[in-house]
Amino acid sequence: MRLKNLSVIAFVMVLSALSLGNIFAYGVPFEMNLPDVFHNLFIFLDAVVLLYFLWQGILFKHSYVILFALVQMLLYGAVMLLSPSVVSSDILVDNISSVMYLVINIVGGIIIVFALEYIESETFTRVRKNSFIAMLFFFLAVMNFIVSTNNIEIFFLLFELTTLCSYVLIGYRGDELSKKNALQALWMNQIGGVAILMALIFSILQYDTIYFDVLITNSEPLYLLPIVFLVLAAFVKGASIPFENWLLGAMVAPTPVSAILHSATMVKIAPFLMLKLFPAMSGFVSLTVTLIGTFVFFSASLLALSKDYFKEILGLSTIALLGLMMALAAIGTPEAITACLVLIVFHAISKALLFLQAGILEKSFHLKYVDDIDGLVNRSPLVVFFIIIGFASLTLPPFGAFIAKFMAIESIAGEIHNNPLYVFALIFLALGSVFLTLLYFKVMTKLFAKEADNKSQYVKISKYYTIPSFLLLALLVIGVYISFEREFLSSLELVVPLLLIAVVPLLFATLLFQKADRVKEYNCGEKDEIQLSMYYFHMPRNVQLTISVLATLGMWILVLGVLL
Amino acid sequence: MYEKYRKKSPWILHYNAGSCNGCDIEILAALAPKYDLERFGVINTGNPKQSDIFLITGPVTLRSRERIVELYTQIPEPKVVVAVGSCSCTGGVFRDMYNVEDGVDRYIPVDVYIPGCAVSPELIIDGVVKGLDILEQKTKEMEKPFKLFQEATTKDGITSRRETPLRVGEDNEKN
Amino acid sequence: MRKIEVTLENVREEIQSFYEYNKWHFLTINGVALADNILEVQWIFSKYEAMDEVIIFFAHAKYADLIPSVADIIPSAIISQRELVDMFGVVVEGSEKGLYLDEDSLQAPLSGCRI
Amino acid sequence: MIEMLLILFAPLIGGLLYGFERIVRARMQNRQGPPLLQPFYDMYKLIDKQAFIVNPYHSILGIMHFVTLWIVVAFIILGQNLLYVIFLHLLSTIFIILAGFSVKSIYSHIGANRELLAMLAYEPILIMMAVGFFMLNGSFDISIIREKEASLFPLFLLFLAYLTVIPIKLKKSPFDATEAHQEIVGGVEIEFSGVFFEFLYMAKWLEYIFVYLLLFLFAGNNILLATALFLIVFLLLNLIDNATARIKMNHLIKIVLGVGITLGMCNLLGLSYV
Amino acid sequence: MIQSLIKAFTNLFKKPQTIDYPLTPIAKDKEYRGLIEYGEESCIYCLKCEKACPPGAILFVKTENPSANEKNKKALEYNYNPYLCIYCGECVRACPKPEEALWQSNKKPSVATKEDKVNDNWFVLERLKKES
Amino acid sequence: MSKKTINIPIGSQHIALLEPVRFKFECENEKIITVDSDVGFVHRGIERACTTKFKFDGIGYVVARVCGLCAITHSLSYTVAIEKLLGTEISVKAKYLRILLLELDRIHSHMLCLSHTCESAGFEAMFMRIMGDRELVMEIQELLTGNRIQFDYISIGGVNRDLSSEIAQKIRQNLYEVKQRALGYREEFTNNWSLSLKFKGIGALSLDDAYRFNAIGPLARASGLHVDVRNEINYLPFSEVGFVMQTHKAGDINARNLIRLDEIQNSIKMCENIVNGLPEGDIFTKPKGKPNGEALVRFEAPRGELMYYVKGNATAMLERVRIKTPTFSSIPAFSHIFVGEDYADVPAILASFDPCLSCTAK
Ligand code: SF4
Ligand code: SF4
Ligand code: SF4
Ligand code: SF4
Ligand code: SF4
Ligand code: SF4
Ligand code: SF4
Ligand code: SF4
Repeated sequence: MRLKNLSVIAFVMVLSALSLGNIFAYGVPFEMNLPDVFHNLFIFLDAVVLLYFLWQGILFKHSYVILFALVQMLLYGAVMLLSPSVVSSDILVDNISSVMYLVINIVGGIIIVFALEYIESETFTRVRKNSFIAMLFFFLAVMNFIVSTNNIEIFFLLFELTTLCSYVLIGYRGDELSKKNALQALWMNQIGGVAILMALIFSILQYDTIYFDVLITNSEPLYLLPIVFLVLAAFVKGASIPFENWLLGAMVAPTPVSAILHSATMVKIAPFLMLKLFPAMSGFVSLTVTLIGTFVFFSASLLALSKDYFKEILGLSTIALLGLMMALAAIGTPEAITACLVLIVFHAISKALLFLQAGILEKSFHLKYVDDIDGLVNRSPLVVFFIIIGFASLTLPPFGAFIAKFMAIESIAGEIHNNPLYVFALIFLALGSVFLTLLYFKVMTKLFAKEADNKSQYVKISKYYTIPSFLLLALLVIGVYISFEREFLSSLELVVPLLLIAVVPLLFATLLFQKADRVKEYNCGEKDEIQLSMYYFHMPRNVQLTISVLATLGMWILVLGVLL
Repeated sequence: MYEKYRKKSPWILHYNAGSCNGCDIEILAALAPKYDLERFGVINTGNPKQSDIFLITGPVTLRSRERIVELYTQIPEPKVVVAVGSCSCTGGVFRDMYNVEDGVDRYIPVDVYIPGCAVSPELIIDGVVKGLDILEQKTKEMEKPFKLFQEATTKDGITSRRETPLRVGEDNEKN
Repeated sequence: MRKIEVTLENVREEIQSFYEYNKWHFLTINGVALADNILEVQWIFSKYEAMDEVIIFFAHAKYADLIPSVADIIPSAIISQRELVDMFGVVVEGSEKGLYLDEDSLQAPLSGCRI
Repeated sequence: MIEMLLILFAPLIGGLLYGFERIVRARMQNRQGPPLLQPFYDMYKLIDKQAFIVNPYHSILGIMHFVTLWIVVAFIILGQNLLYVIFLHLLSTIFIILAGFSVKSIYSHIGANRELLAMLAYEPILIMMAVGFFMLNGSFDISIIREKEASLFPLFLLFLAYLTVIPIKLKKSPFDATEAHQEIVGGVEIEFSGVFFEFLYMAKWLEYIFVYLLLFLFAGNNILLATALFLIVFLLLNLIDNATARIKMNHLIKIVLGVGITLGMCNLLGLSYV
Repeated sequence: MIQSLIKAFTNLFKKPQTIDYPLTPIAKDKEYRGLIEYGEESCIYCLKCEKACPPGAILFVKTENPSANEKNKKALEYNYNPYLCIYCGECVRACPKPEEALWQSNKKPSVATKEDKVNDNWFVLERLKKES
Repeated sequence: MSKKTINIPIGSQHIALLEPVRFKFECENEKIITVDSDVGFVHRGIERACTTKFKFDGIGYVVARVCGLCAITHSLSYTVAIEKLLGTEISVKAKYLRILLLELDRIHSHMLCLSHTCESAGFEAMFMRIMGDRELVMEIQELLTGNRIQFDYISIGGVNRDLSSEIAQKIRQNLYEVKQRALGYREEFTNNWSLSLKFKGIGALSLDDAYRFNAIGPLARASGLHVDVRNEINYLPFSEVGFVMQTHKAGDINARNLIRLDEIQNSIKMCENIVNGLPEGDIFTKPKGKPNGEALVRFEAPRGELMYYVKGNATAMLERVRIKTPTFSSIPAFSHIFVGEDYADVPAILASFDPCLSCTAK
């Protein structure tokens, strides 16, 4: 093992340990202020980043990028001119941040370990390979910072930095398509930046502050513009429909990038922001966000049904679940918040696991499309096992995602009394979760479809690939154990069925299988080969359009509603 | 101990091995209200794996022989094969034609032969009832189909596909 | 029943000029084994809504002759041609064997060299 | 104790119900029909048949389907959380779908596919139904729902929506496209035989119990109403089964989802205003 | 659909159309074309029936101990295979002495089992016939 | 991207088929793109046997076994062809009796097809209902001919049995009953919501395609093509007994069902006319001589035009018997109709063609 690898692994371990330590050590919120030097530094950095964006826009002649960079500069200038008077601490670590640390460092760390081997098999120069790993670490740092900050200005900077990271990483391969998608990600994410700046301006104008906690505690139900703009920023980062394209485009990047940026961690900024903001939401905002969130959940799952590129399916299902997380956060009952957190954690683990498998499929089997993966059982039972666990953990009990969905229904059901419009959220949720199940099983069954005769093609998979997967698996198990401890479901409800479902069939199997004879499948008495292929669902373009229009409409309603 | 239930729940599979449809529609008629085979617990499953009684009509054309054997082996033991109609018993009017093989029992062991052209639904019921008794006595031993293709043209020393067709009464006829 | 003699060479033109798809109904192609290894091939048509108007085009062929296909004029003739191939062992343009007969069946059962 | 016995005998009761239904169906079709105990004869016979397996996963998944379904029924009888019961039921369906996909048989695959699509149609309705009960009784617990007043009238539209689900689950016309004997020879069950088919066969009986137990929830603590509901629905179901053809999957989804969601939504909206 | 619903409902209370067949036997019409029966005494051994029979379900085969009928000069024995017969009645129409030597009864044939060797035994007869 | 189509086979053994035939549908999801069929499972070699194994006067019984469903049409066509060659003139009464049985056969065959179509559409109750009512027709057929399916009623020179007055009475009774029931089916086929989803607009054949693919029988008449051999022949007096051609426009399954229902009504009327106005006379004229020359005879079987070509050479053995059967000519049209339909509709579409492969492959 090379020194670099060792040090990377050690570093990841340290990070993980720290984040774990954080959860146990500091129970209470931790606050801190940064010296003024830093603030000046941040302003400088902001300027540099925005200029860089502008430069890139000019370089690649991309009008949106230029436009948004300019708009941001203008707005940022405006922010600089205003000087708020109410101050608070710059750094604030609360429980939610602690959970986010865990996700970012442990899951992100594992993905970096995976990336070590992945990037080795690419054809880049050594420097570029190393800088790739470095970029990932840089990104972890930004993420850690972003969940700790309480200052919206700093938040803006970090937000822009994540945009920068994704821009660089998506364009990492340097080909035509990567460049195009990177620019797309860039301009879309800049909309988020614009939204944050707007939020800043309104916040300063109305509440005279740039701090989250002050803003939230002081906000009046009648003047929620800053909150709404922050929410919009969250939607952009969460790649909610209609902003989903940048995340889907991001799939051209090396798989660890997809995993770390676009599924497991970065997009989690969106629900995180929501979690921060929910106390300030009025009934209207919370309802609208919930509706938009569940709508996104529903429609992204629907759209995913028509896809056959494995990573794209994963991406869309991420978008869907992010929608759900944001909706849950917006509801804001304790139950919903728990559900949201559980979902964040489990989703990160499961998606990371799945993305790692996507990477393995790509590297070891040269597969990208789900249509081609049939009979994988014979070639690598381990990968299939991981994929199945990954999907199962997103749908089935006893895994957290299931529990979260379960609790989501409960909390939305509880809200209907307050506002009947939550019925729609419920319907979206119900339909969406069925679509998602459909989606997962559509892919999963493909794995099962056995090609009986190519046993010989068994493929050995590198340890670097399997160990991270095993680690994630372990995390899943720990998660299940914790949710068990917390008694989300009674033990009768969980243990008995699990035991019975697992044991009884095996018992029968062992008793009966010795006596059983093997037969071929029924084929109308014929003997020829059967050609199987997957059912696929074609979404007409106008459905996609309608969905985008509806989602955009929802956001406009959000803004306009608050304005009125 | 379960044997006695076999005869109460015969599920059938029907295959037409080249018949003229006459017997097949009579099987349908036997399922219809007037004769209602379901009284005996018969279900027409259409799936060999869930069947007990194999109803075959037709004299077995060359193209259907493999299918018969294939379906036969897919029926789990104990099973009963019923040849429905004269042409599946012995070839009937098609006996000796070049593309048929004189009855189902050239290929698989037949337990019950139902004569008639076309068999009447009553006879089908008779045959199925007879088959049920046989089913009860059967063991779960595998019964092998006799032959697959043309490999052997003789069974029990008897040639089935004769080189020259037997023409009854042709010899002294000159009109 | 009217019989019109044609030759294998001109049968396609004859039928092409004669056949109007919404006036004439194509029945089938028939083969009759004549003596001396000659095969009479018949293309049979009847007229819609007319009393008993049947027209048979027929041509005499040797078994080795290539029989032209009329499938492009009459799409439903394909299956009759395949039958002809099976039953008489002749060659019809673009028609393969095996509609009814398997490899180990009696081949060309209706051909002239029978019994 | 009674509960335990009920759980234990649930499949048997389902079997009797199934046997009875076969007689009713036969009589509706003007014929005599099989004896009442026919399902049990079938069961004994199936035990005795030679066991065939296509591949081990397939058979195990079939058994898992049965076991899960039994647990579902047990949970309903024990009065557990309704939402959880619905999810577990989903799980049991998923097992059978996986089984369907695990063999290399086209009919099995189509059947499993259709099963997935059907799930899409009825699952939202079940969830909405559970939410309806929740809004009315303040809890998802079946034991609580059963102690409360009958909720048939406040939840009448949901009850109607649920009526569209029943034929799908019990594989009855017009919504039996998942089984569709004439098209796909039984769909997912096609490759099961002997003892293994027996599990599927008994799972069918449990499906009856499941459906009717959920139906009883509408009657709350009113046993008379429960009986009446059962009789009416049973009769209605069979009448409709005998008066309709099987409709296609896309129609099924459109009709069930469209009707079900509209009804359910109206019902929930109505409830929230009360 | 309404009509079907009503029909299904009223059928519930009607006596089913089903005939409980093995228990209540169905009387066959006297014109029913059932088994071919043979009166050995009246037969004149013209073998017309054998020739007329399309599937060859009647075979007159030489036997060691022929019947006492003096018309039976070639010592033939009448053999009839109801499992081959197609019940067309052509033999009876061909017979010069219908209703005495050969007639079509309205009895339905009986089902056979493996032990009866309906096919194999007939092959033996056919071979004998061909050899003679 | 990989291939997205699936191959769905139907047959040779399949529950929706009574006969061995094999279709392979290449489908996208469940939508059919191409069809491949194998129809040769039932080939027995009857045409050859008719010229080598049987003498001309017994062939009527053999060709009846080409198919059990329109056995009567087969023996009739053959017999008429031989009668043409022999120059036998049969009595008027025999002609009427022949039509009677022909039309009875059409009624029962159409009822079978309707019931089978319903069964294939998953409407078991309707299947049972029609099959139950069909027994009324089967009963009179058995009374008239002595057998339910293979009638063996027609012989060269006439028919084998006379129609007694009791049987005539029974026929009147039962047919009246069937007529009423058939009206009920019509109501069901037009008004049942689930059946209209299954049948209306499904499996349609346009008039132009009907012409192009030479469709025949109910299949063609449902598309509006005026083709019915009963209208084009004069060996039997169809128009005298009240034959009226039935046509429809839509060309879909529903139209085919309605055509069959209309034809049932028309056939019942014909049968009633025959039974009521049966002339006196012999039923059998003894034919003389041996067939010599060529004859081509067409008849309208329940499924469409049946053609016999018979060539004799003045001996007891014929030179050629050519059987062109309805389903055989329809196969190109069938394959054309399937394309673009849902696999879920295949059994019903197939049953609505009322295919009969036992005569297709002979
Ligand atoms: S026995 Fe007769 S009626 Fe039955 S299938 Fe054979 S030929 Fe047809
Ligand atoms: S009865 Fe007539 S046909 Fe028969 S043997 Fe005597 S003479 Fe010949
Ligand atoms: S009834 Fe027909 S088949 Fe039977 S023995 Fe007589 S001629 Fe032969
Ligand atoms: S035709 Fe009559 S008399 Fe002549 S052999 Fe036969 S049974 Fe005897
Ligand atoms: S009842 Fe209908 S679907 Fe079933 S096997 Fe018979 S013909 Fe086929
Ligand atoms: S009766 Fe018919 S089958 Fe018999 S010998 Fe004469 S022609 Fe041949
Ligand atoms: S068309 Fe069908 S029913 Fe008529 S003879 Fe041919 S196979 Fe038989
Ligand atoms: S006519 Fe053909 S398709 Fe119709 S029921 Fe008979 S065998 Fe089946």
